[in-house]
Amino acid sequence: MEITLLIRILSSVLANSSPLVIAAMGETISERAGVINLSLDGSIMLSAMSGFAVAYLTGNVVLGFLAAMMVGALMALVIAFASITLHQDQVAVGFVLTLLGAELANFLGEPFVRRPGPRVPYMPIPLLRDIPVVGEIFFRQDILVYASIVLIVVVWFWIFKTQAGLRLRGVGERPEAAFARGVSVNRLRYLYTVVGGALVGIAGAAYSLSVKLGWSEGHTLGNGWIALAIVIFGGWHPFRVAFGAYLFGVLISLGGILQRSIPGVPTQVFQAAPFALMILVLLFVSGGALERLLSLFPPRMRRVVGDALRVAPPSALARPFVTE
Amino acid sequence: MKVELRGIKKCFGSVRANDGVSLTVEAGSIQGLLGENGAGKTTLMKVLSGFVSPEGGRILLDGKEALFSSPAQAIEKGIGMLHQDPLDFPPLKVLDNFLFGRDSGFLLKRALARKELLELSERFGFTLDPEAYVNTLTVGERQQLEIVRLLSLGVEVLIFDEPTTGISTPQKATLFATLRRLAKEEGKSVIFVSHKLEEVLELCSGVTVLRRGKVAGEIAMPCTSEELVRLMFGQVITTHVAEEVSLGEPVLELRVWGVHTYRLDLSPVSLQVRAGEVIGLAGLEGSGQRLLLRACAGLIKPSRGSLFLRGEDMSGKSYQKFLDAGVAYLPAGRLEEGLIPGLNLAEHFVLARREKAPFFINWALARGDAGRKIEEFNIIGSPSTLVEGLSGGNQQRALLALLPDSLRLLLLEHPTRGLDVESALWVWDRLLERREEGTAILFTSTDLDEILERSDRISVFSGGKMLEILDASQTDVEQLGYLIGGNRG
Amino acid sequence: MTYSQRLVNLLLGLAPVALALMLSTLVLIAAGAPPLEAYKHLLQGASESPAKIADVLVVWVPLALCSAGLLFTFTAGLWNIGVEGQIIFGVIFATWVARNLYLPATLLIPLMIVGGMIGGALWGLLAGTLKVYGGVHEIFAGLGLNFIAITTNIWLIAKPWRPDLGATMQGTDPFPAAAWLPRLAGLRLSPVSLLLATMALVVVFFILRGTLWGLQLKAIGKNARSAYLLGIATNRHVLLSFALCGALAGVAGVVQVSGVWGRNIPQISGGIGYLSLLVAMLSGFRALGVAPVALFFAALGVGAARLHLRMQLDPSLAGVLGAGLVLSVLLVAGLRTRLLISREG
Amino acid sequence: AGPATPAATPTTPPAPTPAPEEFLFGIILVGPKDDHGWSEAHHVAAEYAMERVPGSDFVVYESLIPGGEVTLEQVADDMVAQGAKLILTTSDAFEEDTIGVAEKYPEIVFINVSGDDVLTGEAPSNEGNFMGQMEYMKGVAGCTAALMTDSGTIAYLGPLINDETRRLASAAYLGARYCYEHYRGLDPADLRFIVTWIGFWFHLPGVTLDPTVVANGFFDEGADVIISGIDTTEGLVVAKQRADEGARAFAVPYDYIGACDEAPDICLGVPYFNWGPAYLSTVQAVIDGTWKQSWDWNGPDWSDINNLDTSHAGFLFGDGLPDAQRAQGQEYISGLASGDIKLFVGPLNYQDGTTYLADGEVATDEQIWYLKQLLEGMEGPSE
Ligand SMILES: Nc1ncnc2c1ncn2[C@@H]1O[C@H](COP(=O)(O)OP(=O)(O)OP(=O)(O)O)[C@@H](O)[C@H]1O
Ligand SMILES: Nc1ncnc2c1ncn2[C@@H]1O[C@H](COP(=O)(O)OP(=O)(O)OP(=O)(O)O)[C@@H](O)[C@H]1O
Ligand SMILES: [Mg+2]
Ligand SMILES: [Mg+2]
Repeated sequence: MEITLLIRILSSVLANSSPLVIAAMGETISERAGVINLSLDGSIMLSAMSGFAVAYLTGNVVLGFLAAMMVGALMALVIAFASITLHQDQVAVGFVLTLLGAELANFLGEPFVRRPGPRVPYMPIPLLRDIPVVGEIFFRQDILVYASIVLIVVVWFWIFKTQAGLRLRGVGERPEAAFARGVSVNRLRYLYTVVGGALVGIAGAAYSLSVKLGWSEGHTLGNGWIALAIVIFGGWHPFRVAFGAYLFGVLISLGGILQRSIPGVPTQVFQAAPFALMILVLLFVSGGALERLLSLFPPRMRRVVGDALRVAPPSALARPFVTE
Repeated sequence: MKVELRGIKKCFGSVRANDGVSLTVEAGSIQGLLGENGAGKTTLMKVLSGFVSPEGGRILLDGKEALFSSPAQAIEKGIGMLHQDPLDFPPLKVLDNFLFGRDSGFLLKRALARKELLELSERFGFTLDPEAYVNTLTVGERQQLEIVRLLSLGVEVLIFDEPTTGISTPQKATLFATLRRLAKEEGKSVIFVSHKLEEVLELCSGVTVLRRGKVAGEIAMPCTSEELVRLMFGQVITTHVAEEVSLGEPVLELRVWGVHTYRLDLSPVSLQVRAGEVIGLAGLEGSGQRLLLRACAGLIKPSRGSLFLRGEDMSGKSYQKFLDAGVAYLPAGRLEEGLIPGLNLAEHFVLARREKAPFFINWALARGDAGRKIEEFNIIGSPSTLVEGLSGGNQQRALLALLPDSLRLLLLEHPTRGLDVESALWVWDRLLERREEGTAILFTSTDLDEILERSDRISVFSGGKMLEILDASQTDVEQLGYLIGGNRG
Repeated sequence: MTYSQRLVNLLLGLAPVALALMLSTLVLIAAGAPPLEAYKHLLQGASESPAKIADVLVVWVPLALCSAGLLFTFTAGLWNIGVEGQIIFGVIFATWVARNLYLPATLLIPLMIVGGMIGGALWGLLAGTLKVYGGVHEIFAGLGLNFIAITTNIWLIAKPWRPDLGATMQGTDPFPAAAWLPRLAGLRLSPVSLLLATMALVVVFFILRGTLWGLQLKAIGKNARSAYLLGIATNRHVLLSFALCGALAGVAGVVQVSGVWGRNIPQISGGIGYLSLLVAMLSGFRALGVAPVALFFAALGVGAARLHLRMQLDPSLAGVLGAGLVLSVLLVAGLRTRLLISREG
Repeated sequence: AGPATPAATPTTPPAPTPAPEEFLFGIILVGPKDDHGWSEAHHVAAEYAMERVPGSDFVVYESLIPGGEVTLEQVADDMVAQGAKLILTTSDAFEEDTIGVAEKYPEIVFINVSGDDVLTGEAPSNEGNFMGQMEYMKGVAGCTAALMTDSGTIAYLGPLINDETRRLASAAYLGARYCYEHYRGLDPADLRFIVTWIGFWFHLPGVTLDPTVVANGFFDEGADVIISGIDTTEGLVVAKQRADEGARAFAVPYDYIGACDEAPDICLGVPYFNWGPAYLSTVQAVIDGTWKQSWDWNGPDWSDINNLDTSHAGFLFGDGLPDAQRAQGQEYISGLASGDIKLFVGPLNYQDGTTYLADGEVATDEQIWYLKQLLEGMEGPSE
């Protein structure tokens, strides 16, 4: 019984975390290119709404995802234009877009509130689904969940194994040097910001068409911020970022069960837990807290442990690139 | 490949960085490019390597006109440049740096590249670890990586912009051997940019001297250094000879005092500095001098030992307490650490005042004070000029003007970096005035000549260790260079 | 300045407004609503009667207070997104005072204001401490603390402060009359709260413009490293700016709880914290700009209620207009510098 | 259902100056009017009243968040300005504000639905309260769940914790126990009844638990029926999703008669409020000038709980309930109607083991209304 419960919960976590994973991967590549897309929360919301609306009106999930992708990409394009071309503060533009996206979603989404609509089809994989434990956790999901897992590997492969990925890293670390080696820095930054935004859009539709079916006011609120924090926690490395997303998934999934199994704790504690955890993980990876933790280790281990835990953002993050 | 530049013109605003400059380099030779600060050397080389598009003039390669508008195109045409601060990716691995910019198809062909990298380094006697991160390499090793990388891209012309700043004497010897080999054995054209005469004399087969954006003259080797100086500055500069200053009470005393940071540990040192004394800190960047300065300023807490300022134990005191005790620290990056872009000069002077200020600012008074300082320090600007609008030299003057009047200990990082000879002289004059008032000075510089000339004593740093404290009159550039490289011979 | 230059400047000044109107008009058309009628209701809903204008001022007060506080943190270069939580902690402290101290209004109300300031300041300090000593970016610290503050307040309302009668989480019992801010006859507007907000704006204006502390804060905002080296205690200043912003947000909370609602309710901050960030941005981070911009946003919010009632349009249209306007301003400002550069270059 | 046109055209034509014979009333909703739950139930009741009283019309304000920028007072001001003579505020979260506006407009009648200010004596004379009696219908909901569970685990998706929600959850539990024992012949001690509270009547992101996640967690824990106690339909949506994936999953939504429409095949039925009759009688009484202040806890019409003209609360069976079980459910309803089956009857203990009702003791209205804890046998926090 206990083991079945565990398997089922892990399977749910995998599914529930898939939008977070997708959004965090999108953000990872745009930040790797040097652009912070702070609008995540609003982008996810607006694309969740648009994705659902289009799928609802056409009855076609794929069209819904396409629409959501376009919305996410468009939001990212605004950020790219404002920051790369106009040199405006990425945080300011991103923050305003966060609010704008949420308000637009609520306004335009009115007619679609709580309508039953189409969903991403469930697609257990024959044979594999019957492998004990592994099959139950990994291979009884919808196509989106498989896609999100593949995405992690693809992003990792792209960043670390391909020439284009090397360029991506270079553009975010030292755009001047990348330029000197024939890379059109700003064009690449546009590209990755928009592609990252498209992924964020897919994450939005993943909520409204798979994980949290339908649309309601503030349907996905807060998840974008968590995705942003996960990217930092993950040190801009796809595997660690994914680990962070699943960690949050576990906590969120357990909220209901914990409320019953830990008596005496106010239920509000579990309600606010994801955001408390968000602060805690950032506290953990950031300079101050980590140094204090490291000082507990014997000096010889400090360096090794520190290298493993310390995260450094791309050096040129949020810094515009101007050619002479 | 024979390189000819004809009548290159480039202006930055009202500054004519290059004003009709011509230059010829024969294949298989090393051509020196000499000039004082701001003469236009780097600009000319950036034009040749595609970073800057000229407003006039032509570039001929083996007699054929070449047109390119980006560094990548220049490399395709066979021209590569090594920048003063190597233009690489410190957070990436050596191998990835080597690969970056080579068209290797969709996937990174690491195995192939590693083989090529190792072969090329072996040919030149370099030891580069492909898996090391570039930010763990010395500047010399980063240069080697760039050389190897450019050669692998088939470059025929190599430009070195002040390659000897920041490397040790043994590394310099290796570099020079490499340059000779590149020219003689591999038949490359090498352009060597410097403002150090002796290097040019030692290495080059011909020298072009720039002054204020124009060619001041061209000389074939051999020649004398007097000729070169005359071409560079238009006159022979008499160097200021430091007056004998009688040293006073001990100002700063370090007792088995060490600093620990994530990147670097400074092993324990003991040192005593007396009022009016000037101590030069020599060493490659990142060897611990900067750490010593920042820790002496109270910005970093030492991990052990104690620090006394005029007999008072300052251990555990805050930076503010150090300021109150008459310590001042001037870092190298002026607009990053020192000045505040977005604020004007008057605001800077208000902020820098150490004595208790009234809660409300009297702006009329503040502007008056600022005006006086501006005059006193010859700053070209007004109280309402934003600091980012000042030129580099004037920013340095402003920083000096911001220092409090009476100081016990002055800690300086590269006080004359980026300044031309005349501005540098002015800066040192002001500093030496302080010294006569009894201020002790600790400074770092990458220019060993400056250290030798200005210091009473010199302490040499290497890899986080303070090796030795030498009497400035008992040593020379040669000895310092070897110590810096970690050799004691 | 030539005539044509002045014209260009005027057009550039109006461009953001036009852009924002264009965006919201498109949105209205997409929603199938007649835009002109919508704007008419928006305008009328905010201005047709003295009572409506008083309503606008009721919203203006907390907005102006929070935006004034944000000028401190923005000047220090900080994104204090946690205003919402700071309002709530002001409310929580003020609620405690109102429920536990049995004093006449002349004592109770000042004590509630002080309590609110302390509550807001502490919550602001927490975000500041996480930033300064924990290295957590203030955006994440503030946002997380907002959610934690809301749930804390909900717990307080549902548990320790639950009314004896009445069942749900609707709010605490109404405060005793002594804890209510006096109102203008027949209106929801309290002259005390108007005075508080105006005073806050004036004080913030003078602190940031004329004092050494204000200048030091500005220095930190422009370049914290240089400021530190000049001897400014950057950490202490940053913490103080968080505390001051929190204190003003706390006052906004007191105004809401004792001037508007008369009791503590779960969603008492009502998004004013986020809105005030837009107000501060749109005002160009100047105290003089905050007053009119906050008025504009307040009118938008109040007018939107009418829009909803008469045209069944979601009030989030006000948010679309407001955020759209700030975005347009950012874009036009960027375009303008670009234009200037390309003209010079 | 085919796609509806997403046009937000006004459902009520603007009525700037009502002619003298016209009667305008206003309703203020806490959620959107098409939430398939609490707010929609009120909206259809307003339409019901409007259709039956010639010359009457209503205006509606949706999604009024208590504490938001827009206050209830502002909305009421506007409705009064439009000529509304009766205003219904449809959440007890509006209690205090309703008193405020009722005092401000003594000539207008205000109804605060589900509040108890009349009972406590706080309400001015122009304010009334009414509420539908939902407890018995929740009992039926619990009964259908017990009839259908295979795993023996029933989950209750609770909103926030208070007297009302505790008694509704407990009523569902009692119904489930009864039917588990009497119709299925199983030991009620083996029945698992788990309750998770999300923290509010509907999902407030970042503030409440996400009901979608909680509902998924229920199924992971082995539940196969979810009884929803919240205003929105996440429980039904997740059950449908699980059923589509081949799992055994059912749901009982809440509040609104049409709630099953979203996923009829897995819907066992819905306990719903039928506010129409109360709205109609109130509108009529105000028009006639006969309206008097009262606190009404309106019960079902036991002769036909689904008579929309007489019954204030009902239970509509869903397509998910097979005929055999439907018959048993019907039998249970008849038992309740005749009084043969008592819902709250001893012996019953509180969750902490203390006695709630002695053996054979039947709970009074007051004992039901102010239920201090969940009952023994239910898993989940009481506070
Ligand atoms: N990007 C730029 N913008 C504005 N002015 C510039 C720029 N680059 C160079 N200059 C100016 O052009 C002049 C020539 O600069 P350049 O860097 O070519 O000198 P240099 O001879 O290399 O000097 P150094 O020995 O200090 O490196 C200087 O006055 C410099 O300030
Ligand atoms: N530019 C800088 N360079 C180095 N360290 C800095 C700089 N700016 C801030 N710090 C760090 O900030 C810390 C103290 O800041 P500050 O003196 O402004 O605050 P404080 O309130 O006095 O802090 P404390 O309570 O720790 O004494 C020091 O530990 C210092 O290392
Ligand atoms: Mg140069
Ligand atoms: Mg201090």
